[in-house]
Amino acid sequence: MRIVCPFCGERELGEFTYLGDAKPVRPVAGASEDEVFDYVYLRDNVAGATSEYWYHGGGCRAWLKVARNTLTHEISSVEPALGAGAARVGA
Amino acid sequence: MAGAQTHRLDKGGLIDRSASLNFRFDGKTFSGFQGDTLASALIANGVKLVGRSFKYHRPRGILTSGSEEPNALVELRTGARREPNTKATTAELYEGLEAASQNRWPSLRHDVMSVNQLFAPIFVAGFYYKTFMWPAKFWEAIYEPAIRRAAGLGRAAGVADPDHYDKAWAHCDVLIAGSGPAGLAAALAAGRSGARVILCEEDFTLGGRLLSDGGTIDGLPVAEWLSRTLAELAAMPDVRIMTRTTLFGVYDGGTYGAIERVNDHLPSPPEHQVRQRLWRIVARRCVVAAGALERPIVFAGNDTPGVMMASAMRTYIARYAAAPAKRIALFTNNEDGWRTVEAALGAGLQIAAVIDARPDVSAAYRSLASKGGFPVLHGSVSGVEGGKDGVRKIAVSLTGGARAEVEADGLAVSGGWNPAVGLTSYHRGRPKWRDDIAAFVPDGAPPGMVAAGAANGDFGLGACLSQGFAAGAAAAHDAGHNGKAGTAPVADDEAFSLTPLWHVAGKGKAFVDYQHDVTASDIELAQREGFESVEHLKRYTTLGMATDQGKTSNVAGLAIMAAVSGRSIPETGTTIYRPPYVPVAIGAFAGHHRDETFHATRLTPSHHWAAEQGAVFVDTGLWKRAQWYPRAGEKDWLESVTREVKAVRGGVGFCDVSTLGKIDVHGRDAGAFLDRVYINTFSNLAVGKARYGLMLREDGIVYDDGTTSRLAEDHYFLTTTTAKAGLVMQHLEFCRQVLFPELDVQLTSVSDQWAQFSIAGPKTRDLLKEIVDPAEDLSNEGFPFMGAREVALRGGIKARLFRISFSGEMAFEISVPARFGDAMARNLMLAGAPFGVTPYGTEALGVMRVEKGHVAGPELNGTTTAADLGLGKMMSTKKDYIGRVMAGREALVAPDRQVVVGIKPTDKARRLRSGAHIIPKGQIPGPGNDQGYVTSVCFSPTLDQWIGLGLVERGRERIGEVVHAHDPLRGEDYDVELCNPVFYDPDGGRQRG
Amino acid sequence: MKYSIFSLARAALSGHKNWQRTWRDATPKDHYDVVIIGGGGHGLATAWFLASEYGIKNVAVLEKGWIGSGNAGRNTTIIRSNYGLPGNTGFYELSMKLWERMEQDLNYNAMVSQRGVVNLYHSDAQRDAYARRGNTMRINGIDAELLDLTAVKKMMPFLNFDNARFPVQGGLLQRRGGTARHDAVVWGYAHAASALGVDIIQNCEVTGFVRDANGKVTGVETSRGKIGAGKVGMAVAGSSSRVAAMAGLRLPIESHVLQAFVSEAIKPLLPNVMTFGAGHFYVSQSDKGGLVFGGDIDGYNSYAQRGNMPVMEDVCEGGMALMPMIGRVRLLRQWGGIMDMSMDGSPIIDKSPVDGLYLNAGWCYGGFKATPGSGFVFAHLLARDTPHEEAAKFRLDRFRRGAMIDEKGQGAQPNLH
Amino acid sequence: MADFSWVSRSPLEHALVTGTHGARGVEAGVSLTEIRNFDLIQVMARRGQAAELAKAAMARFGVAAPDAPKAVQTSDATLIWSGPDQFFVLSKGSKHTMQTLAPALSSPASLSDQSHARALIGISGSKARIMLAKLSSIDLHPEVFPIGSAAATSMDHTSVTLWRGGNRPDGQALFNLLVFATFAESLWHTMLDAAAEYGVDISHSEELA
Repeated sequence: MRIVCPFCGERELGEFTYLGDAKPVRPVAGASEDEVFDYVYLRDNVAGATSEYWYHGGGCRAWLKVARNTLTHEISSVEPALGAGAARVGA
Repeated sequence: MAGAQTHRLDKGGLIDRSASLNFRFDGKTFSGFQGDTLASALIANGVKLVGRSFKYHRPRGILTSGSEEPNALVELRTGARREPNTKATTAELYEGLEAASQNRWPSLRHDVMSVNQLFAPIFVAGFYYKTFMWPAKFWEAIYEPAIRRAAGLGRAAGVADPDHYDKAWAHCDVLIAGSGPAGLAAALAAGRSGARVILCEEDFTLGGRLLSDGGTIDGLPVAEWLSRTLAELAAMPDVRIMTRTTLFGVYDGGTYGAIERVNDHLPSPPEHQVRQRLWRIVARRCVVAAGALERPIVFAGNDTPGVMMASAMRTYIARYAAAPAKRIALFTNNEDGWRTVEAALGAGLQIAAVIDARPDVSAAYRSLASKGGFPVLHGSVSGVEGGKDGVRKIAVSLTGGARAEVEADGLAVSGGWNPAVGLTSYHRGRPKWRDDIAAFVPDGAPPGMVAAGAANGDFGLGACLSQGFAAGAAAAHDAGHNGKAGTAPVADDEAFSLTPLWHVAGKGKAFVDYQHDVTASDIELAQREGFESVEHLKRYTTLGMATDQGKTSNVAGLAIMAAVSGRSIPETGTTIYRPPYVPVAIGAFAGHHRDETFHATRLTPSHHWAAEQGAVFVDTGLWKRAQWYPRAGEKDWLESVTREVKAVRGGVGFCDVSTLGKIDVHGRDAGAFLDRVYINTFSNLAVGKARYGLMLREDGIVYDDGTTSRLAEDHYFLTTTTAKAGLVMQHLEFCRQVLFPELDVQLTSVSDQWAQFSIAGPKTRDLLKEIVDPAEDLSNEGFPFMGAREVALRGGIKARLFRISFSGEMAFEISVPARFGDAMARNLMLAGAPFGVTPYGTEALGVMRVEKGHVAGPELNGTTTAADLGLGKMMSTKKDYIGRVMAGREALVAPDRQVVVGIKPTDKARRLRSGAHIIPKGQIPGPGNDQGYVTSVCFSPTLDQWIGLGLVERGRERIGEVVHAHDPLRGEDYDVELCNPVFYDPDGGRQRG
Repeated sequence: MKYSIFSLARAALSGHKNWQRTWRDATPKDHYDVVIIGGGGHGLATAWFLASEYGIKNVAVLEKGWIGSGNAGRNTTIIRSNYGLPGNTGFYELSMKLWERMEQDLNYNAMVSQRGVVNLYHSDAQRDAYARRGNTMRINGIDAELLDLTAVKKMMPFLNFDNARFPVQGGLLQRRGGTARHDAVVWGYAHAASALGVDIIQNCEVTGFVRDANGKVTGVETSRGKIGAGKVGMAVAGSSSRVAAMAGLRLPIESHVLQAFVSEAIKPLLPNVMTFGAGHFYVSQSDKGGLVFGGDIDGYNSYAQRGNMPVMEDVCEGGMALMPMIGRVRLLRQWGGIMDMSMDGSPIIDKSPVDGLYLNAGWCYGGFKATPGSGFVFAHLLARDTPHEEAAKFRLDRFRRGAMIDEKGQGAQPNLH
Repeated sequence: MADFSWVSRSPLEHALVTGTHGARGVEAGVSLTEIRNFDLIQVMARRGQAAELAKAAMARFGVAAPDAPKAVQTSDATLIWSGPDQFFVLSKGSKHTMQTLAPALSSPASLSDQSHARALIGISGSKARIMLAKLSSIDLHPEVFPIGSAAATSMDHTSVTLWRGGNRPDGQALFNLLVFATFAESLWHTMLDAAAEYGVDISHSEELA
């Protein structure tokens, strides 16, 4: 598998570490145990198109959101996590 | 002296007759020529018997001339370089080559295990599932060892491989597999278009079937066209031709695996060179021009030595000038097989007969037969007479029912051709059936890949050239190269008329999978027993699981299954194709990652100094850390470690702790950020102060701990454990970039920037005063416990000083830029000499942390909560942080959890061991009363006994209770007392003093 | 048909024309007491135990392809019961005991070979962890031995003891561990279950659940029509999330690819099963002679049933580091299976929140060794509606309660288990 | 009370043996030169401060700092991209230090001293590219990785910063490699193994060229 890092360009799989589904959003402070449980433990585990977090730890250390198909391993898009390249957002 | 090459043809071939090479096979010396394979050289010497089959130990000869060979497997080389199951058909001959036949005893000609053939009526497919069950114990004792000894093929060397391997990356626009007409045409087109091209050819000579089959291209004899084409390609700087290189697999994103046999054609690799190299090739496009494999026809006696694929036979004749037989019969069901007759006649060999299963033979070949004076028999081969020494007579069932016999010493067989559909199918694609050629052809391929020529089912030379050329041009275009490709090479297409024929019924064993001895009747039996799915068929009979991966057997096998189960071949389908395309040495996949270079090694800044001191090193992750510093006369590690501990507790010592992860946390929101990742609060930490912090995973379990200091308003210096350094960095980056992108935080690893030493013991301050600039105030008031700030050192460099203690002693940690780490160790020795300074290693460090009751790796085991570790009070109730909510789940706050407690044997002389379990006193150990275990132990010089920490159910409520340490693995049982985990200076006076 | 050496000899005389199908090729009936989704080892074992232990014979096993086409047919065939945490320890030992009598139970030779499993250790910390685990095993009545370096050298003199990056210091041995012929396990259960009346229905893919007005599952929709069921059990590890989703359930499971490899067949080289403690590599040698080996999962969600090169290299590096004598042995085949990776690395055998639907899932890469035990306790659950005592901790709600069974201590990060 | 001498010791000091290594009787195909005396400062833009940092860097160095994987040569430093929002300032020892850069850059950026955290190796020679292909998964073809290209990548599972400097006087490409100090010796040996078949010329230099 090769992932096109939006910062570094196309790199081989060995430079990246997988975290998991990018869909669950961390509940805000004060969320219930049930909400946090859902976030931490339950997965759609989709067979098909998914969005996932990958870490370019062997390269620029950016966290990336990778749109990938779990049936074919084909990657359709890669974008930086919100805070990767945050120096460019409005202060 | 080597025997005469009795079967070497007088002229022709691509061998170098001026370079004679001696070699040995089964102890006998032969000679061959440069350019021979072991197989061609054996053929040239008239050797027919080369191996024994897997199950029945049947005598076998050479069947093919390529990597699909199922029979002619040898142990190549000797000693540590012995390579079992090496295909004689691809092994290049070199001076002094040694090969031995395998799977036979005592000799190839007289193999005792061939008695298995007598039991053949019982040893049918799957027989072992039905027997060997009684008595149950006999399986491991009797049956299995016997089966294992009989099974297997060659013998591995059994000692370390002395050769080296490496791995490399390559990148191109267009990757081409195969250098036959399609591959070369593709390379021409892509290269001319301006693309970067890599062409891999598994053979040592370029040309593929062109080398054997001849013909005319662009009006030129093939040999001339070939040399012109290779010259043109060689002149293109971005076209790379790799011979002895097999493309074996395709992985995601256009990554391909290839194996280059760099030096297998030599007795051993030259100095500094590798035996083989694994290539990871990244290609935008790939043209598979891997050709097709001729397939056998299944008939009784088809495994007799001397029965050979027709195309292989003409390869041996044309390319190697070696005659597999002198009087040859051909059994074919297609036009292509006849080319072997032409080749044989051209070489002056005799044709005994052609047995053609088709209703019609072309006029051209009919006239060839009459000119050559040999009969054309319409029908099929129904049996072969012969044995170890080869074919003698061939029985023919003629169309219409009559029988005939043909005397011959070789039988060429052509059942048609199977495109090499492996590469195109490795992404679980299933090839599709083409009726006109009665073969499976690629049906789609992994992204970026296309098959051309014979690999795509188009066998004619003209078609191969034009398809290959078009594929190469298109691939270059897709990769963004649009240079002028010029015109495609032109040649005529040969006729290819085929009447499918898979199996000729007859008496005697008819082999489908030669190597695994799977016969047509085995397939029928499998069907009878319900193993109709091709995957069941494969697994039940082992069809296609041999070292040739079914290249010669799979299609025939499933065709027979189709016939007996009344389905069509496409309905029956194929099994899943799996890489690698050819077997690849495990050593090549490892490359240089073996022995000491299995993984990288990290060295601390004072490593070489420690080595000079004679330190014993321990592996901690990738690190080498000084474990202890033995002194002359010390009888064991314990004595050294005890000395080091005493030296610290009584004076001063130092230890390189640079392996801790160190992270600079910068930014306006650095404090707020740390509040969210630690369970305790850091935003209120004063500049110039340090604090111990604990972080959880989001599931509420402890993740890591360490000391974090505030060096400036917007700058914290965070430390992690050695083990988790990289993972914590990744975790913090996740928090920063994904969870809390709104915060202004920058993270940098400074683990390698700083050499960090722990200096501990009552005389620490004395030592430091020697080395720190006198202007710095190191008094308890000027530098209180948990203080952290930059200081100047004598001699003009700056350091960071932290008043923190892991040992429980008055202690500091000092950081200097890493290149001064070595000097720091030397200067500490110098400065500390008057105080008896003692360097100590990780063992002494560990002893002191256990004495002090600090938790470490064995307690932070990924299942413990902060409260389990006795650190529950650190959990802030005033803020959100990672893991807070999940940490509150009922089972994680249950009162009966196993928590950290101190443990000491009631008998002070008793040694405590980690891993012993805790059982209530007076009870018989069982799953119901297994209340925990000892996590960490040490011999405490301070208490003069073994002590430890443990995780024990309700441990903290049971201080003082005597329980049982149960250690059946080591045959030990003894009483221990649960106690306060802080064995040493529980009030902490010493570290604050 | 009863298999024996005599039946084999008789068959040989008749040219093997009289053998019958190993299991009946059943056509689906309208209704079964229990329908099991998944014709792998677990599903078939469940059916057999339902019929043989619990007298429930009106059972169907539905398989979307051919039986054993999932992980039962693509694993590294290792059996062992060397687990360290309550919940796992007893269960895997139950399974081991069932392995030990499987062939006689089933009248089918699954080549259960107890030739020993050694987990090598390379550091004091690892030794201590194995000591803890081995003592747990002994306390639970399971055989375990802690080997020192001398013992390992004697048992496996071919390991790299001289110039290893991470020298071997010893190992944890379970002599009763070993291997079994994975396909034969499937066929054996199919053979025996079919003989007791269980319908094994291949090429029958479940496409949905039939629910009554209360939401209770009363059957399944399949590619071969609707089939009614008193209870439906799913044993489809690798696809659990997909099947559960048809009932509207989300599970604490991710699907990951685990690769495995086999070498060319060679004469006996390795006496036992072993795992490298300083890298990702475990290996045994099959009766046919191939080295069967594997390592870590690829580490990303996948249903593709194939992996990538970095892991393949990583595994071979581990192998070469451990025993550089395999350098010239050739890797013959590489394949990938879909692992039901749960959030704590341990399985789930429980009633689902949907009435009438029962879960057998989350086996991670440990499903093969669990086959008989899983079948036994799942049959118990289906028959009695209460968990078997040895599976009492494999509850679905343990994650919600915080009662994880996390042998590796990696938390809710399935690719690290 | 003696003043202590603070001898700076390179992480490669032990492993690096000047002279030739590997294949003999051929002209060395790979030259490896360690540069020992340099300052390396990591500059990380604060949140939302990319534009300010760009301005400040332009003012300080006279060229735009790289915001893509490039290495930019200034009159007295090399600015090497090291990740989103960050770059290295590499200069001769004591040229651009934390102290000298902070006034100019610390408002829009955080600075971190990495001078001791890396070893710096120059790699050239006719076989440099083919040797690097054994260690690096990235494409170093002259058209893909021309002069001025940089990459944050891994070699042998070890994080490195690799960039292509100006050609050597003999026209050969020069690759520069920053490797973490504690990994340096290990990667050095790996590199020697990879290069041995081509013949290696080994040297070190105190100063950045």
